[in-house]
Amino acid sequence: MSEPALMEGSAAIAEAMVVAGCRFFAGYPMTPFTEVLEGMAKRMPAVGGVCMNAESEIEAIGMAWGAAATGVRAATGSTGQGLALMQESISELTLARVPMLVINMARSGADYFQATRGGHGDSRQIVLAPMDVPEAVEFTQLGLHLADKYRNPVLLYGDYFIAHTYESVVVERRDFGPLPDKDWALDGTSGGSGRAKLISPLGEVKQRDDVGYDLADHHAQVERDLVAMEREVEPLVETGYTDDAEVIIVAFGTPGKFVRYCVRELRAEGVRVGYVRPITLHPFPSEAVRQAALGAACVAVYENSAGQMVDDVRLAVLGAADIEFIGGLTMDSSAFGVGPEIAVGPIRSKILDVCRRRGCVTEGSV
Amino acid sequence: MSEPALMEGSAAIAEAMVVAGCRFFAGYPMTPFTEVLEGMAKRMPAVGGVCMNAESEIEAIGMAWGAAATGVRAATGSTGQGLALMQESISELTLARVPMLVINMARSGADYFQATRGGHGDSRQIVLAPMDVPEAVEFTQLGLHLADKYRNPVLLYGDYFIAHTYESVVVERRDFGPLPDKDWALDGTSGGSGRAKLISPLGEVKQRDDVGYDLADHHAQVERDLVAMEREVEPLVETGYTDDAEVIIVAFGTPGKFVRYCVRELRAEGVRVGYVRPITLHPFPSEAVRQAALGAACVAVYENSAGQMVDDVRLAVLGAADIEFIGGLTMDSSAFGVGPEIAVGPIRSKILDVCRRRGCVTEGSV
Amino acid sequence: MSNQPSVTRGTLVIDVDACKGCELCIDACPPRVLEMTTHELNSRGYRYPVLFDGCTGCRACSQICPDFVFQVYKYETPMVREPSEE
Amino acid sequence: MSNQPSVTRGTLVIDVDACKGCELCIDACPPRVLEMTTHELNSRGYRYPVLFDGCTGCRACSQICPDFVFQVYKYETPMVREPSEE
Amino acid sequence: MPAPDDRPVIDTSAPPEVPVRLVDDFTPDLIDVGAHHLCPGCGEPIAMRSIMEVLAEQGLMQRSLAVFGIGCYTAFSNNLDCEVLQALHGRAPSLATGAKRARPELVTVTVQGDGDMVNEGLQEVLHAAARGEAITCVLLNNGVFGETGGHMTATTTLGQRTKNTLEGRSSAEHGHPIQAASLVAGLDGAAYVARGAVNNAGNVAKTKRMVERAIEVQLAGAGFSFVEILTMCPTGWFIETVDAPDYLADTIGAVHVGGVLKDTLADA
Amino acid sequence: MPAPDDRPVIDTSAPPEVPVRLVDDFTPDLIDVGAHHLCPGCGEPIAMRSIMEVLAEQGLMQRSLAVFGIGCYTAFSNNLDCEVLQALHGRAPSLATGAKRARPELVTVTVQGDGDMVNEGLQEVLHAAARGEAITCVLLNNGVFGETGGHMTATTTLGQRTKNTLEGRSSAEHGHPIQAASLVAGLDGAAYVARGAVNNAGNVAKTKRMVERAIEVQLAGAGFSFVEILTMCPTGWFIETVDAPDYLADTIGAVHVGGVLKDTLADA
Amino acid sequence: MERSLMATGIGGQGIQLAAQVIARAAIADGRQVMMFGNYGGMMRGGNTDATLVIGEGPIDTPPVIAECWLGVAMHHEHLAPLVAKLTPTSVLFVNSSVVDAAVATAASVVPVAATDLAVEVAALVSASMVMVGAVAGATGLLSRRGLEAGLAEALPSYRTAHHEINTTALDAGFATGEALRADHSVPCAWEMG
Amino acid sequence: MERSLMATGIGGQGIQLAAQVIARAAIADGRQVMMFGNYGGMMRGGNTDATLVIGEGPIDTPPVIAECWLGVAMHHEHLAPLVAKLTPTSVLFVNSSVVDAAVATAASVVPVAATDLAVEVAALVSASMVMVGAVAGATGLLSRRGLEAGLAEALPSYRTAHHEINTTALDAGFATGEALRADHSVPCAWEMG
Ligand SMILES: Cc1ncc(C[n+]2csc(CCOP(=O)(O)OP(=O)(O)O)c2C)c(N)n1
Ligand SMILES: Cc1ncc(C[n+]2csc(CCOP(=O)(O)OP(=O)(O)O)c2C)c(N)n1
Ligand code: SF4
Ligand code: SF4
Ligand code: SF4
Ligand code: SF4
Ligand code: SF4
Ligand code: SF4
Ligand SMILES: [Mg+2]
Ligand SMILES: [Mg+2]
Repeated sequence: MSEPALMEGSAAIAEAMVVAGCRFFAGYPMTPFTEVLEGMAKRMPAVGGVCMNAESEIEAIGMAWGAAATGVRAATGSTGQGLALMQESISELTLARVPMLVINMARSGADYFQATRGGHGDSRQIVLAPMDVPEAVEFTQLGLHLADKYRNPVLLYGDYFIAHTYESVVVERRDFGPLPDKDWALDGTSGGSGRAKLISPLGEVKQRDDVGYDLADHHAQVERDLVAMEREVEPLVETGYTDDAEVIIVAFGTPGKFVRYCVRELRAEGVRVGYVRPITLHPFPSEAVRQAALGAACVAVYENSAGQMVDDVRLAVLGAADIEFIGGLTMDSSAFGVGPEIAVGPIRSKILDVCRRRGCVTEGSV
Repeated sequence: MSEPALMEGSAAIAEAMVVAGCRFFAGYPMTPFTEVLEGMAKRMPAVGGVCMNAESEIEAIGMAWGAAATGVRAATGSTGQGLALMQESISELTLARVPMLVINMARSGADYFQATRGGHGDSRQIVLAPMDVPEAVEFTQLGLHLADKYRNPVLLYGDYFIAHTYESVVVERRDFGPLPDKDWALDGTSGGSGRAKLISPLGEVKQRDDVGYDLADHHAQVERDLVAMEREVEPLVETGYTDDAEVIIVAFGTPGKFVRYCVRELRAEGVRVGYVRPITLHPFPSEAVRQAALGAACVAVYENSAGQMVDDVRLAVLGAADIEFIGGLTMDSSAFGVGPEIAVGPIRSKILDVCRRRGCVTEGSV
Repeated sequence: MSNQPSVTRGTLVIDVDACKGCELCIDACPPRVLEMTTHELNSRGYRYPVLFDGCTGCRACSQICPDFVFQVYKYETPMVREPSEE
Repeated sequence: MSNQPSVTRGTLVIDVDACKGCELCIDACPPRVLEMTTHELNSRGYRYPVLFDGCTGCRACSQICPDFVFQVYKYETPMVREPSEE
Repeated sequence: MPAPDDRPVIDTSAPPEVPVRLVDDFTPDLIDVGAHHLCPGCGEPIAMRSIMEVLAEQGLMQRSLAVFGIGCYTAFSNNLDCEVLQALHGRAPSLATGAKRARPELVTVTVQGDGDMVNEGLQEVLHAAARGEAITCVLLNNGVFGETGGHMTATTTLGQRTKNTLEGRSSAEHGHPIQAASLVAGLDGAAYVARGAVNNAGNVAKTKRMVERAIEVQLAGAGFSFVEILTMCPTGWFIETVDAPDYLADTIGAVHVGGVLKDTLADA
Repeated sequence: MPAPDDRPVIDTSAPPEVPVRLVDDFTPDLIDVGAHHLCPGCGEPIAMRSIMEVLAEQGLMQRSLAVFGIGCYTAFSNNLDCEVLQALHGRAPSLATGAKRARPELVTVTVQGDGDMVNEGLQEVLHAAARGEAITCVLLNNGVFGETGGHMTATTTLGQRTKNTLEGRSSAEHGHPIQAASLVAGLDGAAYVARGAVNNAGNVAKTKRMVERAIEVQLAGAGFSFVEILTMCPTGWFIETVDAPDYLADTIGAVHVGGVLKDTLADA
Repeated sequence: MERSLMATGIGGQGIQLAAQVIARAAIADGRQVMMFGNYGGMMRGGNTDATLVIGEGPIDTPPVIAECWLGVAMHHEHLAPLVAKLTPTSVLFVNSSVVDAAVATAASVVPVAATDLAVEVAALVSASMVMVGAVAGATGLLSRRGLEAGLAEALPSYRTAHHEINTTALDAGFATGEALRADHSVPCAWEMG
Repeated sequence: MERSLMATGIGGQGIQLAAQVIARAAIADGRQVMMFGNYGGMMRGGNTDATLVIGEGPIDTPPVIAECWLGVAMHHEHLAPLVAKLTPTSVLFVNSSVVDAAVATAASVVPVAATDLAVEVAALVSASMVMVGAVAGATGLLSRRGLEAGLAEALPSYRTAHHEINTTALDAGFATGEALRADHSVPCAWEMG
């Protein structure tokens, strides 16, 4: 599909999975993830894939786990609470080295901690946070690629906006380079060979003497792999006007798009403000944030939450500039929809406020 | 019971719950939480309480939720994976404002992130980390007290050592001051009054017009309460030799006890090293860590994990001193037991190593 | 029906604005004395039921109405209306 | 039993050191030709079964042994031992 | 049928002036606020009314606890004048268990939908039933996730069209419906199990008697009691409100057949 | 019985020199390493042997997948020469579902204990059964959480003493046991359901035939197949290994009665 | 040039479908669109609204518009968020069958008896289609041909039974709108080519 | 004075029970104890070990001891962690029925045929009790009266059936130990009062 078409974000994400070769999906309805599931239920049969209306989130991720273990590109997802239920599995998928895309459709921005540090143990996953539908289409595909590359789950951090915004998008297969063979995938054929395959969070080496699983060994190996992954993955980030900015605004996801819009407006009006939009939430683009902060007087963080990513920003900046949190949780009465503060007006005035306090609004401008 | 008796940590925790008036417990076996459950199964009937052999972790926390909502002191618990399964409930208990003690018996120290930032949304809980059985007895009781005080779950972060160490302890009821009445507790009697009580994560105000729940309102209220709680709770911490230390070692829980032992030994040998042992992991004793760091050249963090609390240490120190991570995951082949590195010898030499590199080992000493 | 004297044992209060126009009450009423308006809409834009003679006070309507639109009364003395009255 | 000629249709290889001494094989053996040692222990400190004449090669022991101690063979020609041989 | 205009419309704006007796109020005593956002023709408020009526009529207003699941009916958890404990999706039976064990004098009733109970939390209700918890669990079964938009649940009948089984549920692809009440009835701890419906006034009355009986069983300490209630969901079924009662009878009602499945108190 | 000393002990250290035919090897083809850390007298390895024998004998060595739960039997998940997918506690049926749907040619067998399947993951297996997944689920039922130390599970029979029901399971306090196979048999998607045991050689043979049949049903695409196998757990039962087979028959076997509960392929 | 719209109502009133029709009609007319639908997922019948930006070129603004050129109020509940986005030059179409047309707002108000008209010509449920037709007819925002294409695309397959009703409603609305256009308080959406 | 001990074996060998008996016996003897049992929870029959510190006053060391005064090896599997904690002055008791008594270690080795003795006088399962008795008898670490009290307290209620077997085993071990005491390579636990 190379003609732009009007697609709802959820449908576009589903379509992106299709073109990226995802052929197994399982999910359980929960706003704003529901429509992704509907999209997959509609698309999978047509392309010879499977979409399971799983009976719960835990069963959904279990099904995707089973499918992924056979080498099929597989995905699941949910929103905050449903993802909480999947946490045990997400962490253990890292230990089992099973690739998977997990569509994390947050209701607000307040699931950052869960997405980046939610699991038990030391397991960690790459988290990609698009800001709009076209980016969601790209990062859905990238997520599937990275999952396969590192044999690890990848989270796509979307939100209510991305789920429900219709935009004209082109959904085309993206090529992110070659991938290693899935020689570990289960298909039954290695049975009886003396080297039958095993996929297990307890270890991947078949016992050859009688010691059983050695979890110490296995955890150490996985830890090495994670460190290698975190070193290898180039953190993705978008920056704007950071060179001479006195105030830097950091925001991710859809709020990052609002911030970018406001910062551009304010720049046009002569305010010395810039922005950094982390795209990989893990690994966090600390270097880019730190570079942007170095010349600035203040780094202000906007999040639709009580402040979660702000910790990662502080860890990146480490005192090199003042940090202010200018976000806050905003939601409508149903907790699904759009809060009154997530709009150009309120965000602009919060940014302007910091800028005024930091003296980077020239008299007469704005 | 005021005579010291030899008790296994798990049994002591159970006994501490008993004397603190906990009368409902539900759990599902998982090493090293299992013995706490066994202890409660043995003790509850004798004191007129209830211990449920719940069929799963999710059901366990649900049962405790129901009991706690009726005003009974209630507790549950598990270990890393089981707690991951309980995450949805833990976060939502904060929104429902239901007090509960959650016994978080970690298999290693690697569940720090999950314990302090594991849930969805902005919900957070107080986390108490004892270093040995006597402290476990005290903080179990404090945990039940704080849960009632703030109508919020509290996590007691224990580990394999605390579960399985037998020590001579005195388990006596501790008084932490008065508590507000549980006038919110459900007992049926408010039915038909026009003001029947409601306990719900969606809001606690009964609908008086036809707008339904206002979650925006409710979340804002809970957030205010959490901020107040975090401001009010005095972070607990133990420090030693920090005044003139050139190197500060930060460690929590049982590893904190090892570190204290080693630091004392090294002090006796003339090494200018000190320690900080955070006891409340949330709220984190940032001020104490920062104060200790100010005069030091280096703050070294020891954890039995790939490094999780180290983030909180960095956030506390914010560049005021160098941070080194000297821990690492160590476990035995079963992943339950004790890894080779968690012992006085290896920990001492790691500490000594930093001290040498930082030049605070005087020639001839050690 | 209209040629016999109609006995009315019950009556209703209808909270018209609470109605969402689902029409479940219409079929539920055994003597079929409820009918939906055809043109009038309530303040929420829904058609709603009106009552004709012959209610028995059986509570079928109030028991089935999902929107709690009905209050049902029974007359201490049944009302009888002759067909000529029409 | 010992007064009749004993026919032995099968035999075993017993991996003595794999045995954990549970004795499930003893009751399982239809002709009861397996018995536990009374004094000898294997390298893990467990008593273990020994075989006497009369095995039928029925596989009951190998099918029930939780520790995979047995290999069962059938003689191409059954072995007959006269009672006098004892 | 005579045209409405040839008969006088009765004034129903206020109670009549002549002596009358109120036989049914807008809402029963334990429903505080009748207004709600559920769809026109939804069967759930009807079931809710029955449950609350039973509690009030049996004089249990001041010792009852309703534990709610998450579904459209959740809208009622803050509309009631009965004490309410709101559970997470699927978890009501465990919360009810904890509450009941902690305060055995509480008459404890859960209200869950089919998505909540038979999908997300199937094992919760089965475990509670096997344990013989002295609670009453009510299943509002409409064969769909109403709230999230009408998707298939574990009770959806074969051939039923839902948002994500657009060609109708096929056993090959989506499996067979679970008959919740039958499953529960098979467990030893379950003392009373029945299935009713609210698609017409007669069924509403029958269902109410089932709820009554379930509460009696709970009060008698005889074990776990369970009432499944088939409810209309015209929105999730994508049909007109007036067609919903018959649709219920013809589709889900034909598979999830009504009646009392088990009553050990009566049998004993 | 004659004293052992008056009869010659046969040399069993090596195969005999005369012509023989190997009729049973130490382990079947699909068990790679026989040594394991399970307790003396444990019934689980016996069941494991049967399952692996069936797969090998039916010529499925190169198209089989075993999905393991978490319990003592997990020790086998890396001892086999059959492809293995290790699940988290309770989740094996979902993993098996995903694997089977993704590769329908795989003969997929789950192995779970009673704690794993009937406690933690009860709804997983029921949902899979209702869906009629073309997989075979095997339940190793010993009525306890063997691995964590012998605590009560949802299948523990009344009166049975476990680590946390020291006075024996009482229905009033701990509820009634769940008869897993019966529950599964009640679901429409379940095509074959049987319950066997490994407490004596006869039962081992019968049980093996049940596993055989279950695999046949799976291969025939007739639906979900299920074999419950009662296994000894002398450690968790706190009894001697030699007493365990009778204890099994007298306690859990008396409640969880053996036999074929359902076979739609035969019925059809 | 970009035109931003916002429509509000209560759940089940077809706001989302109306927005779909507008969006797809605009695309059929050769324009580009960003549309954002906001509907409570947990409570039935909660508030629902939709915002649209229609432009002659690519659209790069965030999904919540700061102010709107044209508003549509189908119901008086949840009107506040819409009113907040109106400027003195905005125009507000109200469903005068339900909403008091005398809404206090800076913008000029255009009453359309959408519900009445819907009941009259088609069915109650198609009130929002009447309104879409009226907006198009009055402002020229969407062509009549565009509307037809938009409706065809927007109706989910399981709702095609409703196609006829909706077409009738759209047409009736369009006619009403065109009649309104005579009144000069209704602005013209695009420079006429 | 503090005496640190470590005992290792494989699961099911009664290491934890042995440690319990020692700990409770020491308390009965009026001393204080910290004891730490390490047993794999997931795999049956995995390694298991226990460390104890017995002191005349309160004990403030962490639960994993750095080195041990006395070691007990019931099985040759998982011996390494124990060997690592032995110093040249440590003494190592080995179950010579199972473990090759010639274990290479800096410490002096005391062989006790615990399993053989257990089978002989009581039952296989009580080998560890034999060993506890032998350690007590040889070193004077625990009194005979203390051992009895310790066993009574340590046996879980569902295991009291085993009481007699264990007492017999303890006694046999104690006697063996006392005999060993003649041999001067066995150190004395406490200064004799
Ligand atoms: C853990 C979790 N998963 C998913 C949801 C989303 N959700 C809310 S209501 C609902 C469906 C409810 O269906 P049912 O119980 O049948 O009630 P109905 O809406 O049909 O009345 C779902 C899936 C949730 N709230 N929590
Ligand atoms: C989520 C989770 N909860 C608890 C455990 C701990 N656990 C491991 S095995 C087991 C019991 C297994 O019992 P069962 O399945 O009956 O197997 P058995 O040991 O009896 O063979 C438990 C509770 C776990 N691994 N994961
Ligand atoms: S049943 Fe109630 S809501 Fe439905 S039409 Fe009748 S009065 Fe209105
Ligand atoms: S009370 Fe009965 S007779 Fe009267 S209107 Fe209602 S349903 Fe009809
Ligand atoms: S059944 Fe096996 S393990 Fe048990 S005694 Fe016989 S040979 Fe040994
Ligand atoms: S093969 Fe049969 S007869 Fe021979 S020893 Fe084994 S059980 Fe006994
Ligand atoms: S979606 Fe269905 S269940 Fe939900 S309120 Fe509407 S009709 Fe009722
Ligand atoms: S505890 Fe029971 S199930 Fe586990 S290995 Fe031992 S005997 Fe087998
Ligand atoms: Mg439903
Ligand atoms: Mg078991």
